[in-house]
Amino acid sequence: MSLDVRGTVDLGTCPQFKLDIDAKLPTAGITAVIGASGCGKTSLLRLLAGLDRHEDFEVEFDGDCWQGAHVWRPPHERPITMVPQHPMLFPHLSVLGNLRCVPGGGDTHLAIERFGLASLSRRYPDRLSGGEQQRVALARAFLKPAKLWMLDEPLASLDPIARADLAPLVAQVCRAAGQPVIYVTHSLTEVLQIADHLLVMEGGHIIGSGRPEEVAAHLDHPLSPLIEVGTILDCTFVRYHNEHDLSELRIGDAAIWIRGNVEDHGKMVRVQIPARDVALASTHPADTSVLNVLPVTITDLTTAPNGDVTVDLDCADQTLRARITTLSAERMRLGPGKEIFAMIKSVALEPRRD
Amino acid sequence: MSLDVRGTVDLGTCPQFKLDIDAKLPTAGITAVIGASGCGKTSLLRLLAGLDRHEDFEVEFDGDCWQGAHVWRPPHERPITMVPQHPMLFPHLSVLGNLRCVPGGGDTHLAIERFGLASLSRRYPDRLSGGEQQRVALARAFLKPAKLWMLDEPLASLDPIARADLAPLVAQVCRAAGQPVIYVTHSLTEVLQIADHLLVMEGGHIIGSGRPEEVAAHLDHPLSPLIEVGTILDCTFVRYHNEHDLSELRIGDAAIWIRGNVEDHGKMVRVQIPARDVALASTHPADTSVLNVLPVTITDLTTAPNGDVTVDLDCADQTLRARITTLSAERMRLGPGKEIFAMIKSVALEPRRD
Amino acid sequence: MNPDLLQSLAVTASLAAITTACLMLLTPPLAWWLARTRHPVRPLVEALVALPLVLPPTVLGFYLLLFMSRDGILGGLWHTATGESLAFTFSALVIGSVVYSLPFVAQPIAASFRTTEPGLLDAASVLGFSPRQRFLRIVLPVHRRALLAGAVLGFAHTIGEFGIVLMIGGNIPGETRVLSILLFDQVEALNYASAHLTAGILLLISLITLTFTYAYLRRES
Amino acid sequence: MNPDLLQSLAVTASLAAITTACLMLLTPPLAWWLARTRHPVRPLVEALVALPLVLPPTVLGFYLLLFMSRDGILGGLWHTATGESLAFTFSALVIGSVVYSLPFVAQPIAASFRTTEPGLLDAASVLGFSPRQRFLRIVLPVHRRALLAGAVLGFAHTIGEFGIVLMIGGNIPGETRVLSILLFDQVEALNYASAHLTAGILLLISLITLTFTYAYLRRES
Amino acid sequence: SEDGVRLRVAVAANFRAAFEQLSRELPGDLGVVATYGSSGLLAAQILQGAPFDVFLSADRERPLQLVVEGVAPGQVRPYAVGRVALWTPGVTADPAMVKSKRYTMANPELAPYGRAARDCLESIDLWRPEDNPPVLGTNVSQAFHFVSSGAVDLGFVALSQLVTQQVSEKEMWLCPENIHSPIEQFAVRITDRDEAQRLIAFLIHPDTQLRLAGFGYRPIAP
Ligand SMILES: Nc1ncnc2c1ncn2[C@@H]1O[C@H](COP(=O)(O)OP(=O)(O)OP(=O)(O)O)[C@@H](O)[C@H]1O
Ligand SMILES: Nc1ncnc2c1ncn2[C@@H]1O[C@H](COP(=O)(O)OP(=O)(O)OP(=O)(O)O)[C@@H](O)[C@H]1O
Ligand SMILES: [Mg+2]
Ligand SMILES: [Mg+2]
Repeated sequence: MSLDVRGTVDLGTCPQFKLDIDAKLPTAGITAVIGASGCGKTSLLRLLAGLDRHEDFEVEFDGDCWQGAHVWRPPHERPITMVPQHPMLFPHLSVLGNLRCVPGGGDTHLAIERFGLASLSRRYPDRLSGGEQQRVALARAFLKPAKLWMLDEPLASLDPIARADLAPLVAQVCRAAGQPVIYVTHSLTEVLQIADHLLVMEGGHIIGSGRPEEVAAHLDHPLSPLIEVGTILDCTFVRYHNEHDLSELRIGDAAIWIRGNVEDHGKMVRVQIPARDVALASTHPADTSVLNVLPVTITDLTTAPNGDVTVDLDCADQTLRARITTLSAERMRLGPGKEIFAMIKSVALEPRRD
Repeated sequence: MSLDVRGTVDLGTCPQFKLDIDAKLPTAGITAVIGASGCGKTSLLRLLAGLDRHEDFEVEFDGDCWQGAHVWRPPHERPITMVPQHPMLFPHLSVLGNLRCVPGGGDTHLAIERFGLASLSRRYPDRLSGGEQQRVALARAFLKPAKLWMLDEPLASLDPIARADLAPLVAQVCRAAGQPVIYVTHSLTEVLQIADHLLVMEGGHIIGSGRPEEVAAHLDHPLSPLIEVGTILDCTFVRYHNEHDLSELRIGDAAIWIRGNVEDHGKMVRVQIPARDVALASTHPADTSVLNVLPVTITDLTTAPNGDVTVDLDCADQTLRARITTLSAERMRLGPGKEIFAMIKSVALEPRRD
Repeated sequence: MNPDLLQSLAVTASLAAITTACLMLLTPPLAWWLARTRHPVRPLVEALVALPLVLPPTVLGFYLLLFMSRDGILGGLWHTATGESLAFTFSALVIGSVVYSLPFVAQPIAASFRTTEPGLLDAASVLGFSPRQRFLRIVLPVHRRALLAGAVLGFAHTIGEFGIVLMIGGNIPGETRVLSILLFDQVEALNYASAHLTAGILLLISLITLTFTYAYLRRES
Repeated sequence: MNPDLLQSLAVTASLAAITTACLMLLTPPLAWWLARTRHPVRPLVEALVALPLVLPPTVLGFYLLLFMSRDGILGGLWHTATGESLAFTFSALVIGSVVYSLPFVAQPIAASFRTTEPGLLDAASVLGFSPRQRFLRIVLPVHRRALLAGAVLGFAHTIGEFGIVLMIGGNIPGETRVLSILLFDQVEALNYASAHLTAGILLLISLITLTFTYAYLRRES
Repeated sequence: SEDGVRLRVAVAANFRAAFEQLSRELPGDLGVVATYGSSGLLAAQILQGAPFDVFLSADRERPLQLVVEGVAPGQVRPYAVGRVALWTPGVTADPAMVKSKRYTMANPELAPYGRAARDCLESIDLWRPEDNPPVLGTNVSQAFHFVSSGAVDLGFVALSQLVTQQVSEKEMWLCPENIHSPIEQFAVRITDRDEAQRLIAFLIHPDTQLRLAGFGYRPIAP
């Protein structure tokens, strides 16, 4: 499968804005698209959906040309589905009506159950809260059989509580899609837990593309410091300790404890560790509340623009990253090759849900 | 000075919503108002401003009745100013025009300089980015002489980068107001750095009011876990170490290092410490990257709903709070009265800007 | 009530009903085109549609008369097709009324169509609605209130129309003599008592329909 | 061009200009009230304003004539005040035209006013604008395009008005004989050549104003 | 339908009252449906094919033009002579009032009653449109409204209108026929129907003509 997008288009707006893209987009798993407001994220999705007609742009999906020099396939004939920023429910139809109206849509009963809409099904959109509306929009988009999923900041219009409430459902929908998902968002925490791939856009260009942690580490962009991704470690699940509500994992010879039960994540658990939550110690610190102490070897030291030092560490052949002050780095006399210990509070750890 | 608000009003919406308040609002410093969407925050501000006419509500400011049984002072006669969620610039006026149109407004040149609008002054609102527009709205509101300032989520409509850009300016405006400020927001990090007082609303009621850390600690509300306020320590400023970009502070006999120069904060610096960033050690940990190690005495241990343990610590007669796992608590055999050490990474520390 | 009045009332009512029905078939697609197109010819079409608003009805009636007479294009075609002449028939009145009331129906509908949230149509597109399905299943039901308002206005306006009917309908009792013409006749015949009655009926119908429509429209919004 | 035509053109132009000026003073406050009030009487007022849309102009003209004649309320007052009679003067025409064109001006303006972002007015309030300042300094300039559209429509409509003028203006050359009346005279006299010329001028004026207005309005928005 | 056999007659508005009365006295097999209106408009409509059988005009030119245009097969025939009168409601009539008072008349360019009124004023040297222009009605019915509604004080109207409204003789001044062109009203057949012929014959029959005085017309010269 492949998704090729190629072309330049002047959106004719003022100040002038040009979308200029030549990329093969990932066609497996979940691709997060981030970038400052107005960088062209929505424009890119609209292009893929065929909502804006720019024929000098070429889009080819799975060997199928959706648009090109003399080809134009209108949006309703593309095998896509999309969840927009605002729910855009049809105001004249009830929740049930909104679900049923999808041409060739799947089983509405299933969707109602899955998205917890049973009690809302007779209500009209103007009687739903923002979060409920977005939930219906997700269910509706889910009903359409599609080969490419797109989400354009589906949680952006919600308040923090509603957002926290809905985020797991969105993540679950994305994973369950079983099709490539392109997920545009401003909220990094929202997407980094589930993204396999990160696209960073700026001024109509794609300026970064790859695994989230790599992109974040190597991109000089105002968003980079906000991408608190740190690193992701692949760990083996050992067992869940019910009495402390902690899961015990293992990386190399060291134990890693994380909060909650991650048994259902499978044998391998990916743990996301923000760089600022990693402290370093020259000797094994005894008798502290820090549960996770990993023996590591320094591979690299770099100074970040804000004066902090980023320390790249080798941990059982995986990379872990720490952010510390220059004073600490000096005092500890850190240098490449030195063998030290990384301390990570377990309350700071998040399993990646994928 | 006093600000008394008293009354019940049915907004006549469906589902029914009642604002029911009987409170003396703080009239000094900055009061943050938080609460879920639809809890009545905007309604409260509109009431104070006189934008919605509900005469059975009483509002008395500084001994002056703004509205009551037979009194009604229209909004343009109240000594208030307000920054709304959306900039609401007058579209037919340039930036300069928007500033100049304020009846009895202050010096526009000063405002232009202060809010960095010089290069925008001839532009029209539809040619400004969201952040620029909000900047003009702040400048405009600032021009009006007022005894009560109100901000209704002034940053909510901006994307994260623009928000990060503007937040310091908003904070600075609030501090410079020299008048009581009521600041409604969803974003806790935005306001907790500057608020002296926190009001929590739910379903039209004020359910919590007081110093932010106290409210957060004692309120059982979906927002409480989001209020990552931890604790605030009052420290004495010692000096700024230019070579490491660190400020050295002192609390009791211990040193505290925080990033950046906080010299201009005055002799006393308030440092905000999220509970999850505090780790504990039974013995003084040597040779780690953790710069801040404070000798403390345990005063209390409580188990949070999510299974973590919150440890209240006495630190030179101030309270510090740590969040650790039950496993750590058991291993370290923590109990009230035990003397231990608190470790805080300096990159995690934020000076409170007030 | 005298038989003249009853007869005119019947003619008026059926004219208004048929005209409104024709308008409601014609205008929604036209209004949708007007609301959406960026074709440079749109302002001209818009002006043409609005022309009956500003043209004296007698001018319009005069040209429609020329157009529908046996030597006129439409009248000729009609004659070839049906073997009958078009002018001065009820059908001619319907055509004239449709032209005359067009802006009253098309303008509010187009104005409402213009407010269509584009995101709603985009959402429908990506859900697989064809343009035709979007129009029939989203646009029309969403703007049902504007459609109703247009229909009521068109109906009321057809009831009140005079100049055109006078020109192209003649004044044939039971066929083309509508209420407004009857009123004109009564005034001409100095029959003021009857004239006041007829005018009163017209006024009442108009005022009641308008008041209820406006009250309904505002209550809903 | 013959002098009759020129004279009528002049009368028409000044009638349309003065009527439009009066309307532009009257309607914005009325439209603002209509757009904002929740008074239960509003639908009725709205219907009254809209009445000229649906009432036959001759009915309206007839009652206006009774109203403005020396025995009528307004005519009597006018006579007392000025010592002259009102009916069949240019002033009477202006009053009639204002009444008749009112909905054409008030409706688009009210529709535009209704779209006023309430937050804009609230922002003005808390900045210290009194209600009057808000109307004059925010509402009017923000809706200047709707005001223009209303003015153009009112102007064009006054140029085309016929039934009312016929009733209350008489047909006095140089004073109350406007183009539409001249045209009617020409049709009556079976003088089709002149009629076509007059109708052509009317058509051209209307079409050009409307086309340009619509083109301008859309270009700006 | 029944209307298919009934005769359709276009009647000048000023002749309405007379025709309504007379049509009731028609022979039983001669049913008519009348449409009243201004002669000019009726003529214009007939030119465009309006389905009338007979046209009773208020003048001579329009029926003639229908004949010239080939629309009317028949010849034009006078059926009544109108009388023009100055009506001064509430006061005793005096033609000198037109010097100072606002007055009305039908448009002399269009309507025979207007032409007659102007001729009359010219003959008695009171025609001063520059000093006191009359309010012109498109036809004589309009002129009558202007007066009857009180909008103007006086006006030249048709005697037939005054008779129908039973206006007292004091309030009217009848223009002498010798000082104005005659207001001869002409009829013309539009279709070849036999009944059309019979209607016109009925109208110009001396017995009918004798009754015209009662409606404010003078019989046609035999
Ligand atoms: N319909 C439009 N009208 C005017 N300008 C547009 C339109 N669509 C896009 N633009 C312009 O194109 C650029 C890209 O817009 P786009 O909506 O794709 O950005 P985005 O990355 O989705 O931003 P956001 O995060 O705010 O949604 C912007 O500069 C915008 O001004
Ligand atoms: N103009 C209005 N029309 C309808 N409902 C309203 C209106 N104003 C307020 N409400 C209702 O009153 C309640 C409180 O609204 P309010 O805007 O004060 O909440 P809020 O706390 O400011 O929420 P948010 O964080 O979303 O801005 C809501 O339930 C809302 O539905
Ligand atoms: Mg976007
Ligand atoms: Mg709010």
